Amino acid sequence: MKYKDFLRKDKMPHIWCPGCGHGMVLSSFLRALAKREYHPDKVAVISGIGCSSRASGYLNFNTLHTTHGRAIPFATGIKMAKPELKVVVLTGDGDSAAIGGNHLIHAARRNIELTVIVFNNNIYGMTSGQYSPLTPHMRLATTAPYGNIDYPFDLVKLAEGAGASFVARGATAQPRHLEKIIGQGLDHNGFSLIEVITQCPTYFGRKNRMGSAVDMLQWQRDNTSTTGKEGKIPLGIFVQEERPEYCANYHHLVKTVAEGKGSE
Amino acid sequence: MKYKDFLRKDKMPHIWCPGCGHGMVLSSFLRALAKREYHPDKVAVISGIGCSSRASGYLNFNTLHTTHGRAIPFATGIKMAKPELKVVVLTGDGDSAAIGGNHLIHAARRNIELTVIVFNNNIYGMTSGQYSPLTPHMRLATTAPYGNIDYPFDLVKLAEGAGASFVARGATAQPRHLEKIIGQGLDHNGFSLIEVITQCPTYFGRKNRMGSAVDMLQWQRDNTSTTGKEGKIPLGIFVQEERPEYCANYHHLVKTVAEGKGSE
Amino acid sequence: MSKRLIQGNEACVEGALAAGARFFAGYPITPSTEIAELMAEKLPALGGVFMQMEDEIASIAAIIGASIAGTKAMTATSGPGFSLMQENLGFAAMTEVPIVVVNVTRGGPSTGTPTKPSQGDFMQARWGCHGDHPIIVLAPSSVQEVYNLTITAFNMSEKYMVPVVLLYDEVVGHLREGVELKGTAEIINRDFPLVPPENYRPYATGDGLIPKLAPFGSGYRYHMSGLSHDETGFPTGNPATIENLVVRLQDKIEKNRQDIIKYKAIDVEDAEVIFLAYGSPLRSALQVQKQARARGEKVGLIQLLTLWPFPHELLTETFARNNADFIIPELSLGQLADEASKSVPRDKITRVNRNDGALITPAQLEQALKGVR
Amino acid sequence: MSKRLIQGNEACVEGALAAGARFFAGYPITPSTEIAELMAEKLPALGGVFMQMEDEIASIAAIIGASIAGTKAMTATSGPGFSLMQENLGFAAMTEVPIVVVNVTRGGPSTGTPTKPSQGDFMQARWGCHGDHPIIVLAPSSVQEVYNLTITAFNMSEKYMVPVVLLYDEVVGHLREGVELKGTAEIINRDFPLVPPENYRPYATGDGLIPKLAPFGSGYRYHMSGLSHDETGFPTGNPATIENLVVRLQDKIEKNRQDIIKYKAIDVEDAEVIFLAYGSPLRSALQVQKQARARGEKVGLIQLLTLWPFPHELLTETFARNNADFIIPELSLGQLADEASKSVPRDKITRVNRNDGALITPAQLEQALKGVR
Amino acid sequence: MNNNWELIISGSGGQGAILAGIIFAEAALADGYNVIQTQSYGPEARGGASRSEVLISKEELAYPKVQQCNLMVALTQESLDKYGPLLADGGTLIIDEDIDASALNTSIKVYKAPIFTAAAKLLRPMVANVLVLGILNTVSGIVSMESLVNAVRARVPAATTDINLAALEEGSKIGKELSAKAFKGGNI
Amino acid sequence: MNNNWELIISGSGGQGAILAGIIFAEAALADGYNVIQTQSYGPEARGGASRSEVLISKEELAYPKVQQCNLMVALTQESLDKYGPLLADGGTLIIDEDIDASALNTSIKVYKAPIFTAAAKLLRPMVANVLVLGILNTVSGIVSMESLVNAVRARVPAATTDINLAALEEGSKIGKELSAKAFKGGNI
Amino acid sequence: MAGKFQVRILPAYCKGCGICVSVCPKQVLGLGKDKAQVVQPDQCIGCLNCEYHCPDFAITVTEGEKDE
Amino acid sequence: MAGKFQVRILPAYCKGCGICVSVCPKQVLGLGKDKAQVVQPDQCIGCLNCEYHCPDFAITVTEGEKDE
Ligand SMILES: Cc1ncc(C[n+]2csc(CCOP(=O)(O)OP(=O)(O)O)c2C)c(N)n1
Ligand SMILES: Cc1ncc(C[n+]2csc(CCOP(=O)(O)OP(=O)(O)O)c2C)c(N)n1
Ligand code: SF4
Ligand code: SF4
Ligand code: SF4
Ligand code: SF4
Ligand code: SF4
Ligand code: SF4
Ligand SMILES: [Mg+2]
Ligand SMILES: [Mg+2]
Repeated sequence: MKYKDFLRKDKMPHIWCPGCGHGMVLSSFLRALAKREYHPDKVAVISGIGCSSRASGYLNFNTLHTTHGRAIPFATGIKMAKPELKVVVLTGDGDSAAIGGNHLIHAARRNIELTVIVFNNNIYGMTSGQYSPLTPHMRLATTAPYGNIDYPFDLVKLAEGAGASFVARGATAQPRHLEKIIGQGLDHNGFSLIEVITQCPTYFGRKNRMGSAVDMLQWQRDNTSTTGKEGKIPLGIFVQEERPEYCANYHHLVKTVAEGKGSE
Repeated sequence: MKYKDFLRKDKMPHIWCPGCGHGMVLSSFLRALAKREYHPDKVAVISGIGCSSRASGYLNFNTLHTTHGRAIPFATGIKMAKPELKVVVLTGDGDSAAIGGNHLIHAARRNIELTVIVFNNNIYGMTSGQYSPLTPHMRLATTAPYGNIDYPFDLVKLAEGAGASFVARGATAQPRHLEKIIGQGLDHNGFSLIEVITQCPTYFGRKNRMGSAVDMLQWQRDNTSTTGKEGKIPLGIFVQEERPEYCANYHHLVKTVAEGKGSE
Repeated sequence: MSKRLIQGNEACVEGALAAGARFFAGYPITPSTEIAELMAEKLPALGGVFMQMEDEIASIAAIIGASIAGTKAMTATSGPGFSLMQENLGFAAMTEVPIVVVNVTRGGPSTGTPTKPSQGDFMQARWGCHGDHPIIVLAPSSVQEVYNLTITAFNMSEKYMVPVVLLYDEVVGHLREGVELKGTAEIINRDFPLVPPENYRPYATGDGLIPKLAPFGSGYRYHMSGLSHDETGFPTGNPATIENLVVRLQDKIEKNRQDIIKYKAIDVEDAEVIFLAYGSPLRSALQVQKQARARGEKVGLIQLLTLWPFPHELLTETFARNNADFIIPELSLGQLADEASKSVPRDKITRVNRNDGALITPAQLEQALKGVR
Repeated sequence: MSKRLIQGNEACVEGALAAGARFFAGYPITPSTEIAELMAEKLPALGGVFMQMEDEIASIAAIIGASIAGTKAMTATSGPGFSLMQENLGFAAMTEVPIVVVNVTRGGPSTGTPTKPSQGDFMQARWGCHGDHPIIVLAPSSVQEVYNLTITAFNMSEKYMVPVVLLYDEVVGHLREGVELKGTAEIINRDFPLVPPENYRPYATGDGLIPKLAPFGSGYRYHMSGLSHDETGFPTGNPATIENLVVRLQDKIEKNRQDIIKYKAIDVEDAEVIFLAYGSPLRSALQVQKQARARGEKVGLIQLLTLWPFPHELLTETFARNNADFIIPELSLGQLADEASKSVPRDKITRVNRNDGALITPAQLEQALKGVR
Repeated sequence: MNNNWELIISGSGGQGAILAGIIFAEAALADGYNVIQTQSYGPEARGGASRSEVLISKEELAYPKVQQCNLMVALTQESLDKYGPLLADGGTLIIDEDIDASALNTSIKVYKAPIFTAAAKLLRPMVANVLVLGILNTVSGIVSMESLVNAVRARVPAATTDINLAALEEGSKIGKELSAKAFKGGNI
Repeated sequence: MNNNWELIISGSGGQGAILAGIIFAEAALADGYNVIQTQSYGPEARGGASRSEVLISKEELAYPKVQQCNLMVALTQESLDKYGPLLADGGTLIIDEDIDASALNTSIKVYKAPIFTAAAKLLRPMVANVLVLGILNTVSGIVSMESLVNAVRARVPAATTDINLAALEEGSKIGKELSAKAFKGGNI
Repeated sequence: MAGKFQVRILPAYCKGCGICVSVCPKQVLGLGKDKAQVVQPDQCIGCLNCEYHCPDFAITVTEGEKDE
Repeated sequence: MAGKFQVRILPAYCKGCGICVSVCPKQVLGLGKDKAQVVQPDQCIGCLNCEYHCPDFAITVTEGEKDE
């Protein structure tokens, strides 16, 4: 199947603003998926609430649009009940790292096989431009009219600190690289987190005078590096570790108990 | 003042079981506090819910026993409203890392000056012995009768990943060391997290056949190291970084705005 | 069949497993914890899933997810955790995902008195989450009823595609009684769609009111959302569609009140005084009612097994017929009595309330009975 | 004084600042977000604190903390966030910490219809959290009332040491009207203890019902807990103490109903038909009532400003006197009408409900009026 | 025309219809009227037609939405198509000269003005919203020019005050011409 | 004595009073009685006196707590002091020989037995709770020995079945001696 | 003469953000009134930059003549 | 003869966990029936191990004779 065949054509065009990077993340994700042999019936895409979380509605899989911040535990329930499904979480920086931060770190800790793709536009897009836990220090937002005094998470470090076995970061300005790392995340037998730097020209861009989507992509090119250049935001895979996956562990426990070998 | 003078004598003896390490954490904390010049009126101790969180009730400060997992945001409100208070959070591994995990990482990220002491007994003591996010893999608990298939957080790494500017780990078996690192946490101008390995002989110990409190302390001595010995749980200070503190940042913002210098 | 001596919380687990539950996600809290502990022990042997989540929000999210994947799923909690579950409980109501949520109630408000019984969550069980939403709440008073009503909870949940709350107090949860674990209980499973995937519209209920939601992964690909949605499951801003949805969600419960509302009426026909109760106070009422009848007094008893939807027609009719006095004992400030006052005039209701963590005793109710007669 | 053209949400901010609020913690959500945004803009200049928290649970926790430290504090949210706040709302009720929580309501259940008005959280505002708990809920219908009642909310909160919920729908939140921002409003501040710290027992209310809680850091060291506690604030298992606490928490509101319950009654004396409403439907009712009177019809109107405690005595008396028909328009399935049915017989209530995101129009109410007459 | 105006200003997303409504309402408020301004929120707010409603009356206002629209400004064809039907018989409509209003009821008084050409002449097409207020006020005569000027000053970004005031004046001029034409029974 | 027993078994934290209550209730259930067993939860559960209540009746049981205790086992002085007053006139009490019951109403039939000495003889003091069931059942004659044995088997950890059954037998023996003494009117 | 690659833009999907224009190495694309347009079809080298960058799934680049 | 250090145990606080006994380098302490006791007062070297380890705030070690 070609990647565009995964779209629900009758729902297109999508609601995202002109130049919004969310569509670019989605397209990289779908290309990565198309290269692999998942049957659409065996893919479930779960999202929370936010512009980014609207992504699930455009995908012709089993799709679930949940409550704000809770996509991961919903996905966990689905995955544990039907481990044969490929379960992907599409979420925003607010959805995953603000209200949903706890679920993110706990899923990482458990090493449950979920592919979590964070659409990081450094802002709450859906609610019109408040700062998020990934808004850089002193940037502007509707709730930070004098500059954001918070310090942002480094989501890669946070996931790593939580014990994630696969952690990567891509950017919409690098769609091929992005497709590649999302693909590796999908292949990973365990929890994987892919942070994607994406642009919200409507709010983050406008508030911070970053110009058009084209300019924002240029900013990305100027300020990120896939080769670890000093002073740039690093892109790439930062953790890739094989360790027992949660569903597998559970399955093993079930077998042990069935064989009467469980400790009392 | 001597450290025992901080106790509310009329509430003693405390409710903790014989040999419970929570009293040892409390005593190290009070000794560290006694060495410093805080006036008891200027200290606020906030806790959540759990055996450990009962600690606040025994201390003759401004003390607040909140809801499960939420001590940190309550403390945040108090600190922001009265930055001149020394605000300390006493919490359990469940309270801080299970239900309260999100608040922990966000406070760390903001670098707000709270001293968070986590009484880590690897179990939910108050509710009688269920596993916690800090229960080691395959240990037993009432909700893990066949062994815990979850992987625990390394709380030090989690806090570090979240951006905490002070992170340390102590153990009840090392009360002098513990007192020292808690003291340095109290001195730190920013967010500080001190994880303390402590023993719950009643549940974690009994379920896992670890013997008496005395035996559990011996286990700590055998399995921890303040000098980074290979294969031991490291104790000590792992992060200690000076960076602008949140209340200070806010105060600075207020000044800027007052002077009309804020960006639009 | 011989009876087993088990606790209320254990009966809940047995009932859930008998009803076909194979997924439990929870977070420990007194006085519900035994349910999680027993599930942890029993589910693996049945190939089912037990998960301890990071909190109650994640717990209810996980069971909704599991149910969407086709597995009957449950969580158990108490007041503070139940409060945290409200948002996602509303999500399950809106998306029509069957789940069972057990709330073993303890003294409130807030952390309150965790080891003692209370009935202070009566109104919350109906109205705890935002927006008009459908819900069913069942309330056992004995260990046998816990077992039976847990099965009923799953059945109603699957039949009406709605979250069902099982509400019982700490005393019911912890007492041990002889229970018949009948293997014969009727088990209801949600309907599977009849149309082929191409024609499937998950929320098209046709003449009926209940959608047929195919489990994720079963070949029916569709979208579910907590946003107001149309029959296809996709978000809509169309006013008529939204109105229809909200009203249908209500109607699927309201139009099936007959089937959903369960109660026991004892000696009510000629009663001049009627006890109205559920949970542990019901047990005291039962004793006093029996004794009063034995003394020849015209005293009856209505035991509520379904709390919500609330049986107003029953009370209205009963009152219209008997013009009886009602005695309503509650471990709360009077939430049940307040609700009943929609159907029974306030001055015909005698309230017996207790909020101190102790039970309402038969002696208290004898007293109340004397006061009325 | 000249009027300013401002939105409901802006009036809320102005009211809060006028009442002395100097702390806001929140998490954005439509349709309440403007409140956070304006607070972010205005508080720093006043030396106050604005914080955007990681979620709504943290937001309400932070404002309770700030209030404990002596600062008047507020948060604002909408349905989903309000659901998440319930546990800590109960904590504030139990520990008697004054806070103001604004819920700008939108279509539910669940994520529902975020940009449209609804009144589906009417019952939740009273009963959303576990356990019997005290609470006050106020409901403005115009921008001026938003301003006035926000001040009242803070005043009542400080006077009765109780959380106060301000409930208004999206339309009231977003419409712009001319408002008088009177600087003269009476401002009430919580009482400071009179006894010296050595003799201080925070929850000893003496003859009154309201505790005097000293701000943290003010030299009064004491303990606060969501566990059932005694007068010293420490946990207790003593049944009588627990009972007293739960009952006092109720009484401090119930015994002050006269002061707390605010409403407007227009042309009610001789009315044969009475509109009962709040929020945006009130506005339609107001128009229709006026027009009907102009036509000489005996139509009256009761506007609720206080929703909880609910003014049952008012309705009971009014009905007893007038034997009027009531028309109750609501943007919900009928939560207000249901509550009113405790005081007005069901068959004397005409419900006008709308759940599609649109407003109830005057035309609809004219229709309903015709139906009744 | 009575003393109760129910005005709808509509246009596409970025055209400032909502701001125009607010400014007009503010001017009316200053002139002692009771006013209510509302706008449509919703998914459609992101792109698509946007709408600002203003009620102006000497009487107390209650219901906050337009019931009988008697005054309308439509900045695009799309918004006219969508909201035009709300205009009551005998109402007044102001549209750009390029817009086709032939579908409307003939009882409606239509003012066609070179709104965008005039705005473009001022070198800032985005001031069309304020320019149209000038027209609107001149043909309707609801508020005083003083109040309208004050309201513009108060509501537009400081950097754009001058250009907006210029637009307002230009609009008034156009409005006067149109009124004159209308008075003369010409084709407006 | 009628057919309704309201039994309280109390002791200190680790003594197994609650388990004893459960075993006895289970035996009664097997013998066709209606039974209810409850225990006190609460802060006091952590250390301090613990209490198990068992209601046994041929009638339907409703209220689940002891109202008129007519049968009591107290394993410690503390628990007797605390719960003794609940014992109704004419009730039966079983206590260790070291415990002082002189404060109680004289209508109460007191059986003093060497519970802990006997348990210690079995080398496992922790079986005192089951041993006392043997006494209790012999003096009260409520349940069949068969059901009691089954209940013990079902409820104690597998590794301790034998020792517990031995304790039960020892208890029954002591019980018989006491009953015999009582029958003879001796000092029990 | 058509080139080796065929670039199709779906106007119904295109929102005119201009990203494709900015990433095309060969100036194949240009921005019309609100929508992207293929302005120099022959120049296309099939690098797919435009398709991979388009946020709106509006572009399809295929190999081969238009007429096929 | 009393030693240089005075070890006091508050029986009301002591829960008999035995930790103090285990950490005393000089066998000064022993476990009585449910409570710790000072068994060899003279041996105390004032290292404070016992006080620092006691979970129950039951021990106070002071310098100087008992009689002071
Ligand atoms: C419980 C709850 N709180 C708040 C909201 C409001 N809300 C909706 S989306 C959102 C933020 C979305 O930000 P992000 O996840 O970064 O997605 P984006 O829109 O930027 O793609 C918020 C705060 C909500 N729907 N539910
Ligand atoms: C919302 C909520 N969920 C669950 C509980 C029940 N609960 C009380 S304490 C606790 C765990 C305590 O564990 P921890 O923080 O490790 O403290 P410990 O008792 O081990 O010292 C739990 C789950 C609660 N009180 N509130
Ligand atoms: S608001 Fe921002 S994130 Fe949302 S669709 Fe528009 S550009 Fe994208
Ligand atoms: S249960 Fe464990 S943690 Fe709690 S007091 Fe006892 S020993 Fe300490
Ligand atoms: S990138 Fe896509 S949406 Fe943007 S202008 Fe090009 S074709 Fe249109
Ligand atoms: S494929 Fe490459 S060359 Fe061809 S139009 Fe696209 S970006 Fe330009
Ligand atoms: S350590 Fe403390 S509590 Fe433990 S035995 Fe010694 S004195 Fe007693
Ligand atoms: S101070 Fe040292 S030597 Fe003295 S009793 Fe304590 S542990 Fe032993
Ligand atoms: Mg975002
Ligand atoms: Mg713990």
